[in-house]
Amino acid sequence: MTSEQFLFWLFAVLTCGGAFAVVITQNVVRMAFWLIVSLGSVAGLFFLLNADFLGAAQLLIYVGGTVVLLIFGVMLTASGPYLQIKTSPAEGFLAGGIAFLFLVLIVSTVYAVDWDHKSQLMATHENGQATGIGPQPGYNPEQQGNTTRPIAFALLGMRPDKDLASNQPADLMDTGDVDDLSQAVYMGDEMELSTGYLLVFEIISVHLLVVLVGAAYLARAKRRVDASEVA
Amino acid sequence: MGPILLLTLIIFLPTIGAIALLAVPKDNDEYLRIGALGVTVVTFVLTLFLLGDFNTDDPAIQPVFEVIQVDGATEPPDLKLLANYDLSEGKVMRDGQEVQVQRGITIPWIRTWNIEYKLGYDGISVPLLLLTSFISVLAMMASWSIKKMVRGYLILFLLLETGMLGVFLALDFFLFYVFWEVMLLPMYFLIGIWGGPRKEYAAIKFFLYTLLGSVLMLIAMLMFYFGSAAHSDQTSTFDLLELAVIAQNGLFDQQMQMIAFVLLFIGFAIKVPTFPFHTWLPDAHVEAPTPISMILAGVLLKMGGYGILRIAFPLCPFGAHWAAYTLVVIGAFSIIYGAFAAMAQTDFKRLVAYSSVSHMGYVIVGMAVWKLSVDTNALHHWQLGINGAMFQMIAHGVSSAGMFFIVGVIYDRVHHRDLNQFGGLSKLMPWYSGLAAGIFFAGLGLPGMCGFIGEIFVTLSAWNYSPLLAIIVAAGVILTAGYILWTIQRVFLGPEYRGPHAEEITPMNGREFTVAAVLLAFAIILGVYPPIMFDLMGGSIELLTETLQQGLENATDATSTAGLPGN
Amino acid sequence: MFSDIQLTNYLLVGAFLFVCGVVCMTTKRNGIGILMGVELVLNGANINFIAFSRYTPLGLDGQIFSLFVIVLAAAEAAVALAIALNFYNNHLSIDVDRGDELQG
Amino acid sequence: MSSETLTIEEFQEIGKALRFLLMVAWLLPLAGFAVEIFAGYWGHRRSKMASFLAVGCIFIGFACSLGALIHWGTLTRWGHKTVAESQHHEGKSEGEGQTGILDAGKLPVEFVALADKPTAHKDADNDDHHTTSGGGHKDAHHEGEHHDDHHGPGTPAFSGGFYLLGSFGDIEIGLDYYIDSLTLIMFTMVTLIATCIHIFAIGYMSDELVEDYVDHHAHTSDGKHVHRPGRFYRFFAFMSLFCFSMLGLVLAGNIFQVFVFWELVGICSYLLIGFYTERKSASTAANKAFIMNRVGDFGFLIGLMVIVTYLGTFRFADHEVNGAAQPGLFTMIRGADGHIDLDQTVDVETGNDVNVVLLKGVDGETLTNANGKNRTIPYWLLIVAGLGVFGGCVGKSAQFPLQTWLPDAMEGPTPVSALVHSATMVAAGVYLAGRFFPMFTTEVLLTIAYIGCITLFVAATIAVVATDIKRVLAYSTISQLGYMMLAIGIGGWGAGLFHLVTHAFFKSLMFLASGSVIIGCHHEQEMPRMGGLWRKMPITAFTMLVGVIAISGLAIPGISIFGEKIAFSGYHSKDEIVATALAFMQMNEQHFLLFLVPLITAGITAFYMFRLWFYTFAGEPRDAELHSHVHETPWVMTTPLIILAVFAAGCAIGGTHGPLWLGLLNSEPIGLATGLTGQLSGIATPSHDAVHAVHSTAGMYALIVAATGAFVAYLLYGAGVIDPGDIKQQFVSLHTFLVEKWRFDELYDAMFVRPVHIVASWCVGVDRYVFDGLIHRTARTTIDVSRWDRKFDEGIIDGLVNLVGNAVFSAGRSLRVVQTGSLRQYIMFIAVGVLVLFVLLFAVFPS
Repeated sequence: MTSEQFLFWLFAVLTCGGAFAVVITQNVVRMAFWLIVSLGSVAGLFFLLNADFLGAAQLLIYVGGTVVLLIFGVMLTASGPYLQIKTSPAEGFLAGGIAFLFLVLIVSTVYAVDWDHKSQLMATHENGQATGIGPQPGYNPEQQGNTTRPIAFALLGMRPDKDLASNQPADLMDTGDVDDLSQAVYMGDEMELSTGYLLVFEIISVHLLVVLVGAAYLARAKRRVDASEVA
Repeated sequence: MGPILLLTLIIFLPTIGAIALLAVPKDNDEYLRIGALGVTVVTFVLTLFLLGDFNTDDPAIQPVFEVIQVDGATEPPDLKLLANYDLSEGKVMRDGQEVQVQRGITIPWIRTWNIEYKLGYDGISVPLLLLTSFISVLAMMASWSIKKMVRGYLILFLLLETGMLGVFLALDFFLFYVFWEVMLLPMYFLIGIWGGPRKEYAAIKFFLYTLLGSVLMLIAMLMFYFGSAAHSDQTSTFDLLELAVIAQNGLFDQQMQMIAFVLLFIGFAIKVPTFPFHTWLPDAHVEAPTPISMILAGVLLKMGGYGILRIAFPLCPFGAHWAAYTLVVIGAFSIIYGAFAAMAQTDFKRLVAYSSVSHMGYVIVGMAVWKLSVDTNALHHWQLGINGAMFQMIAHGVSSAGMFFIVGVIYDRVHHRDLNQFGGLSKLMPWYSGLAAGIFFAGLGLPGMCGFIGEIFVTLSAWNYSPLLAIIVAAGVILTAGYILWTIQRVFLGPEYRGPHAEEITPMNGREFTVAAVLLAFAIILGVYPPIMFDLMGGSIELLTETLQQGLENATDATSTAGLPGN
Repeated sequence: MFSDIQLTNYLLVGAFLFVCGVVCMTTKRNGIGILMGVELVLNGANINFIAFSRYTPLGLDGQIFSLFVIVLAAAEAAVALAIALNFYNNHLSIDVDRGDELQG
Repeated sequence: MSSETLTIEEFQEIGKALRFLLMVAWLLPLAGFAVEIFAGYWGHRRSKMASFLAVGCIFIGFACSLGALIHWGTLTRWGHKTVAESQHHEGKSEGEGQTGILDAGKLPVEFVALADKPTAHKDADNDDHHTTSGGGHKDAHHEGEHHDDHHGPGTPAFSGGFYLLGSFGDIEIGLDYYIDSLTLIMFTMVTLIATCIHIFAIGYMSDELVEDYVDHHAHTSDGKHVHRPGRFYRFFAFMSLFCFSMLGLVLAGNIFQVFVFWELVGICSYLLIGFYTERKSASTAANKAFIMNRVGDFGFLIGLMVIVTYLGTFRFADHEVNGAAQPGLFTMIRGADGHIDLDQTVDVETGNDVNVVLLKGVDGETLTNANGKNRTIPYWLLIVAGLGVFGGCVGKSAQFPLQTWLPDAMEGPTPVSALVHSATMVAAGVYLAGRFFPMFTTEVLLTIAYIGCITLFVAATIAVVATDIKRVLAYSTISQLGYMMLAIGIGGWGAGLFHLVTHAFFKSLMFLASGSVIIGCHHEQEMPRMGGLWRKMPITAFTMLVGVIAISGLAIPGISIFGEKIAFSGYHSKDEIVATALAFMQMNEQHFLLFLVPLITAGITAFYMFRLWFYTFAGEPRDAELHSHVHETPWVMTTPLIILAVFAAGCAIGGTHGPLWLGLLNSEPIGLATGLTGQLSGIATPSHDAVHAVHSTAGMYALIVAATGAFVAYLLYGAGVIDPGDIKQQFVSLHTFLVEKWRFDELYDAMFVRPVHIVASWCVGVDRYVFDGLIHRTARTTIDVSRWDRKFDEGIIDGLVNLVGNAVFSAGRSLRVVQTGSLRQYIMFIAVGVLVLFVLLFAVFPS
């Protein structure tokens, strides 16, 4: 059992266990705690998958932000008896049954697919011809490691990982030399450039801003409207 | 101003004005009226510009564009307005060189069906355009008597003017049809809202009659559209000039020409109106407010005649010749019938309405006296007839508008139109009576006034076609004199006024005087010096008759060579 | 099973997380609980994205997608919290079963 | 032939001068009208300016006309000079044509250069005037000894154009002029009489010079007299307009233009008859006049239609169209020698042989069509054209059967009756018949003669019993016009127009005198209330007597002073008519009535005219009250009477040797001097020689008959030997019949007026019940159909749709329970839904 395997199983169990605990726990505050466990483990899984930037983001945003936000919510809305609101057992069983069937469906799907074959097909399709590089044509984090820079480029509209990785020597990609990149971009005619995510990024940014404004508006303290006053 | 802009502006300036009026608050009646009057005046001035651009030496459609074709180019050629050119042997020459030209403004409109925004004018439409914008100005001046919902009235009035001007300028059958219908709706409301006691009845009657005509015209239009596909170098076309060329070459078969002509003629005859289709006219006239009666009599009726000359004849020369005798019979009968009916009226306005039926009968007679003959003189007589008919249209536009205005002036004062309850107005309203007598004499066909020239020329042309019918037409002069003089006697002469509201009879005001005096002045000018009109339209009419004669001969030849069953 | 860590393993974890989230959403009457269920579902999806990014030619796109998901989840959390507060203000309770005004 | 000639240039110069002078005379009254009608309204009601202006205009017109006549007379030696034949034999060179046109271009109005031909059968030259062969073209060997100084073709007519109303191919319709001696004499006569009448009217109409005029003949419904502002100015404006129209008619160079002014004089007559608009009788009479004239014009119009259809032009004279010389009407029909060329051709439609007239060109050649065939007009259509145009003359000159309007027209002021309804407008019919003479075939001429014959007799008989002084004169006018028509119809062209001129003078004189009487008697017109007026108004009485003698044709036989008979103008002219009639009867014996009736009527004329004079002026006053107020009229009215009396007495001085007769003969249509013979009818008109031969015989007959008539009148009314009342009693039914004017009015009312109104009401009925009924029935049917349609729609279509709707609605209701509103259940549904979808997917696509 390699460390990778170990860590995977560790984080997998924590993740699943945390999630399951969230489901079965009745107290909201505890649910929040288990959620932290689960999400934190997910971040671990991200690191395992060489998605270092994502892992960090997961920790920062989810564990550090969202869950805190949730707890705030709990505290702002909690009033004694309502900390625990129970559902009927019948509902629980029904939900459990459906969830089980759902799980079966997904798991069976996962096993039904020949992922390697699919990957090969995808790679072939991507480059327009069979490259013959092998079964792992994807983004190879072991070779390339740090994902922050490519993600940043992608968000700014460039895709050095796609446009260069498969056609250019890897060291060029490693250096990340701007001049070379620009050369690559200007190589132009025969090479079709992949599009980045600049527009999406902008939309998301604006979206976030709107959401923040909206949330502040919604959550602002306001006078309760009495039915009598309305009448 | 380029011709495209000028023609478009002439048509749509009233529409723009109508939209602008929407922006004026509702209650400023006086400003609204002055604004609308301004719009009509500017439109009239624009038509005068058009008259200035009009080249009387060129009988065919204007404006003329030179086609500048670059050799071997596939793109559509450039068009350049041709200002100075001369005509010899039917060719357009400039600096001694023949140039390829396109006549009329052509802008694709609905490409799918090959419909064009095609405008143009020739000697037949220019006088009518002038008449339309001129009568519109005067009718607008007469609109001061409208007190109800002034803004709506003015807007509809202006829309109506757009429709009328469009009809006289359109050279695409579809576009023509559109304008024809555009005119219909405002008229319906103008009668139906601002009319007299039976306005709803009159409005719906007018609407249904005219709509029936439109439907028949629509059928004929589609016949030509689909019939043209086989002969036009491109696809089916609504282009009246192209269709006329096809007809001139005798390519529409006789059967189709006959059917289409009957459809078109009924469509236009309803508008004219001629004898069996005329009963909408008295009701519409009687119920319509005065300015609308002026427009109806002055312009709308002319569209029927114009349609016959512009569409029915050129598109089916064979059919026209085949039906000519019927047309003359209808026209002659209308003259007599209208005069008789006018004589029996006790309603002043109804009398004038029936006189319109009578006078418009001359128009039909004059157009239809087409005798196929190797003698060139026969064609000259036909030209005399068509010229007379066209002049009669203009003259009737002036005189009948005047007559309706005269009726309106007295109606505004005494609120009744019973001929037996007038009398003695010459003493109470001297200027009014003088102008009215003048205008009525113009309608009577007194020499030196406009009505005479049209009637007499038509009558003179009729003998060559059929002596019997000519005699019937000529007999109209007696009846006309009878009912008009009798009317003058009952209304203006006599010792005293016999009807109600005697105390409200006041002399004409300045505005009313202006309208009547201008109409009378034009009636006299046209009557004394008719060449001002004949110079405009003579060439075009000559070309028309020659083209039609050719079309008839070609259509007849096609039968004899192909061995098709003729009639 | 403990041999090499394959794509499948991650997918199974994601699947479980997803199902847990669904169950959480259906069983919790507390609005905050439902929100937590949503987070679980999103995380399940995120795991799948990253796994595909690692093991298939999807490449960096997977990561970027999950980045967007995280951002959107944060936004969603903020809005949801605001909704929850409003809900609480209106019903003096966070029990979603009370909010059945839309019942047909 | 004539030794004296004019060069083309001289001829042109004369033409220009005449044209200018006559245009001034013609257009001045129009300008006067325009000024008077406007200025008069704004001016002061008591101002006489309008009358001075009108008199001034017409007097200048008279001066111009007289000047033109003298100018023409001196330069052409009273029409004896011919125009020199051009030395350019091939005369129509481009240059000359251009010159003519250029000269024309300098004139103030648009002027169409017309082809010029000195004589029809000679070569053409170009200038702006045309000479027609119509005027004074006579063959030398038919010259009678009484005008042996009149040799060869005289001065041709001057013609040209003012402007075109329209031109259509070869058909040109415009305003032209045609000036020959007849035109000039008519101009002078009309303007002279008009001047006198205008001056007279200043006095006659002076009671209109008030702000508040009381019309004693018009009553309001409450029985009061009508009060109105005076309309002095309007009277003179209308009179000026009339003068313009009448002169235009005379000047007209084509038959269409004649028609134009024909209508204009008609409307002026209408306006003047109906001058007292408040009187119902006046406006009705005006309507009647105009409408009856229109009936005649209907015929005129038919004539015009035939002419334009077959001859293609309206112009009397040869002219030029599009640069080519075209023959005028007279040339086409009569050619150079006055003969109609007949031919036979096969009618295309019926296959019968028809007689046609070959049309002749300017050089006497037969005209051909574009396809080489001869241009012809069927002979019967030429008759139709002639009869049609004559129909217009019948209406205008109040000939049988359209004579009834003229007596009613006496509703107008008396100067109007004098000018319009005796001297000028009604004579225009005769003038036109004379002007258009070459176009009449002998059949038409015979019709004209008989119409004139009937008219003169009928009108004279009615005049015998009329008691209204103006009506007697009106019937007398009709009767005299009948004489003129008769004369023209029997080929006495000169006699007819001679009588036209003399009659104009003495009849206008008598009308003015009667007007003077009316004013003197304070608007009393009934003769039975007068009597003995000559003492109170001597000038009027004696000038009237001059007129009476003139119209009766009395003369002192056997005595002559300076070679002249002692006779007034009427004697000469009537004498000439009777002589022509006698000669005609000798040639065409079956038409003896055409001599007997006018001869007898000459006696009746003398009788009723003297009856009028005796009744009015002689004897004792029958109404002392009236008589005591009678006074002689002021000088402004008596002066014109005296002037006219002089002309009535002396205008025909010299008779058939006198200047008037010879001047008129100068324009006589060719061929008449030798007599015309109808090729188909066989009717012949007498030549000048034949007429001259019977002249003294006829004169004797006429004189005896007239003297008898006058004597009988003296017995009855002057001396009082026989009581007219007794005679009336003897013939009471005849008297009643005559008083009722032969019952023409009643007949026409029953025959035309009422049927027209009945037909008119039928037309309205057809409109209302047939057409509108049809439409209303259609509308009702449509509404019924739409009702059924509505039921069908509501019952079946809507039923089906509602069914579907209801089903959907109830399904929705039942599905409503699913919508629990519970968030968690929705999530459950989603999950279950996904599951089900997948299961279905697998079931459908098992992979």
